[in-house]
Amino acid sequence: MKFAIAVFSSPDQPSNRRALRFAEALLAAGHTLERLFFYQAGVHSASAHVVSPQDELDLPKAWLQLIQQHQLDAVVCIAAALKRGQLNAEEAQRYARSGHSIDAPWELSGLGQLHEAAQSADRLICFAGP
Amino acid sequence: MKFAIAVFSSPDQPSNRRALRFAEALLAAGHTLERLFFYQAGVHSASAHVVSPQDELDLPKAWLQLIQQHQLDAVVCIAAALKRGQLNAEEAQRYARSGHSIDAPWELSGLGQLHEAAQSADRLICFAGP
Amino acid sequence: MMSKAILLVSRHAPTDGSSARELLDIALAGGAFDLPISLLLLDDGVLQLAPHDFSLLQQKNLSANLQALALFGVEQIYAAERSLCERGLNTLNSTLPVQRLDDAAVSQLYRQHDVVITL
Amino acid sequence: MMSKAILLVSRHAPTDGSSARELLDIALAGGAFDLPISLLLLDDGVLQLAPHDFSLLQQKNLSANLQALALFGVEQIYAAERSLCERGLNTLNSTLPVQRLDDAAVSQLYRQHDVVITL
Amino acid sequence: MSTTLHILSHSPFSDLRLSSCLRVLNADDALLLCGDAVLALQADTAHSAALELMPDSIGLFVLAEDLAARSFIDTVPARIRIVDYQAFVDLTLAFDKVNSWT
Amino acid sequence: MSTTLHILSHSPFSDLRLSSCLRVLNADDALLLCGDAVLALQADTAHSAALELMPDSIGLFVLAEDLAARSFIDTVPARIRIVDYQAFVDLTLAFDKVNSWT
Repeated sequence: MKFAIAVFSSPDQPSNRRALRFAEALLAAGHTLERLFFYQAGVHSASAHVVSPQDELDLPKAWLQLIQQHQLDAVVCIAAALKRGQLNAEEAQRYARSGHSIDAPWELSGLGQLHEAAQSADRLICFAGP
Repeated sequence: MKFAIAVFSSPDQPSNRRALRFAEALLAAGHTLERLFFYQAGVHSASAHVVSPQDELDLPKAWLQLIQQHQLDAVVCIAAALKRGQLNAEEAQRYARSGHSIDAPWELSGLGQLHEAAQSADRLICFAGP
Repeated sequence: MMSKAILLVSRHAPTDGSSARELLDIALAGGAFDLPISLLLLDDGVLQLAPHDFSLLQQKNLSANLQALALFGVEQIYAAERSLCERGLNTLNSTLPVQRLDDAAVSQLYRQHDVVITL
Repeated sequence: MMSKAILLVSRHAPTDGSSARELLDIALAGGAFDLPISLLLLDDGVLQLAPHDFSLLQQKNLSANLQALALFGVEQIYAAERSLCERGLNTLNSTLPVQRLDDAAVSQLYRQHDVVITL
Repeated sequence: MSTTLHILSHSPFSDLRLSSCLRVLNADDALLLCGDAVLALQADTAHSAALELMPDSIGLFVLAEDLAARSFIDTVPARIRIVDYQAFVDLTLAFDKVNSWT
Repeated sequence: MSTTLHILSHSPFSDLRLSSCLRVLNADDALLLCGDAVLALQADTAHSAALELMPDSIGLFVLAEDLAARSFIDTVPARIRIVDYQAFVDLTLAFDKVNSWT
């Protein structure tokens, strides 16, 4: 079956890790993960600047590994990311910011991508809160 | 009188703006603001990468202006900032990150600065939540 | 293929951070794609129907976004009667055309949609 | 000059994001500076006294931080009796030396401190 | 008519989502407790009593790791089914849609 | 003995801080409502009734802009005092310490 996952919580919330484990489980079962969509504080998951304490799970790194390993489509809502200071190189240049924190394969795009995923996947599963 | 303000909420929470207005009001009344201390999601207030929508209040910019205008001591908890991906140039270099989002006059330091402020100020006011 | 019907459930007050606004943004985007979108105001979400002066909080006028829904083809707007009553808003006169639903009708609304997103 | 007595109030479960841990970090930092620190576990904060297996959630063991408080000179640890009872934890045997306080004693605790930080 | 798997993750002792959720459940819906919502299973509390009163037709599930991590919860009502992540995936396919009480 | 100004900002309809706070208030403490905690003043609700029952010795305050922004709240009980930011600053100095229910 085809799944889409939406993440609304930051990496320090338990639901962010739960989304990762759910994604791993559905892939292990042979299902398809059509899209990961990051919205609200979930956009912080894409930050390459997070430095997790050595003895704690590094969720941005774990997401990146999962995305690379399975060549997943990982979309960060551009409006949500801009207002939370998570920019890619293109947006950093557009808004004259000195640096950026989001790199490929993460992609910045609009809410249409969430709707497209909701329409085409068999199930959309949202993760947010604690 | 001498005040210290601690901010635990991100700029998209109403309490973050309330902290700013409170700081302005106490300065207008002739009191001293000994220290601003940013902890938990409050560390995002220091980000130079936030791009606020044009018709919305730009809180990171408003904080920066207040800090510069009154030459305030603005401390961001270093441990809270690292795990939330808000680094200054020194930390970005230490952890081999390609960019950083916190510049002077913002300062990264430890929780001892919160305790010092709590001891020396006449009042510590914390702002968090909605 | 027919589009899936989407129920968006908004549970936050318009003054409680960006959740109410970010849910309306999902609704407007869906409307722009001509998707069948319904909006349910539940719990503190019903406060979005009550008059506010957002400028005092230097906040954008969220009512304008609610009013814009119709322009984007989002015309199914519901509010939970119980949530309104709990908040002393049962006599509220909303300028927005909103259908008030009792508990059973709220449950029914979940049954009638193919996708739910709650914020 | 005598140091101000600080009351730290922890209201979050140990599994509810980073609030419980970040409050304990404030306590440990205060202890390291030899400040007079008291810790009150209130509401869901009392769950920090209940046994957990944090490794299942790939989380650091928060009990270790609680146990470390004494090493940092933080020995005044209190828990609200009412919060324990509400959560079915009234018969809990904590390995940590914790004083249980009824409502009146909790109120009194606020009176006895010069600074309060709640997380 | 479309069934729903509802997911809760907030502590019922600090948040009111559980009671709001219990009101909207239809007879053929289900509820999965994860995160601190698992605390609703703690014996001798108002929340576990409310769950026991739910109609039998409503499936009640708990995420295995969240239950096991809270090792002080020693017994759960017989009607509660414990699901690991693999069973969680299957569960989302056993209902027409999933609603997370974010 | 040290007095406390307690500050609440969560909606009492979605969060349980208000009842927890009312229990710890001492007779010479005060409570300032700001943000969505202002909703506790809405007439004919359980929360406004609970506030009216507080002992007279406990000062009840509301932040002016948060009350005015919620223009549907048309009357507030006589004992509630409305404070702007300047008065908020003075209020924090009228008590020995401030506790924000973060």
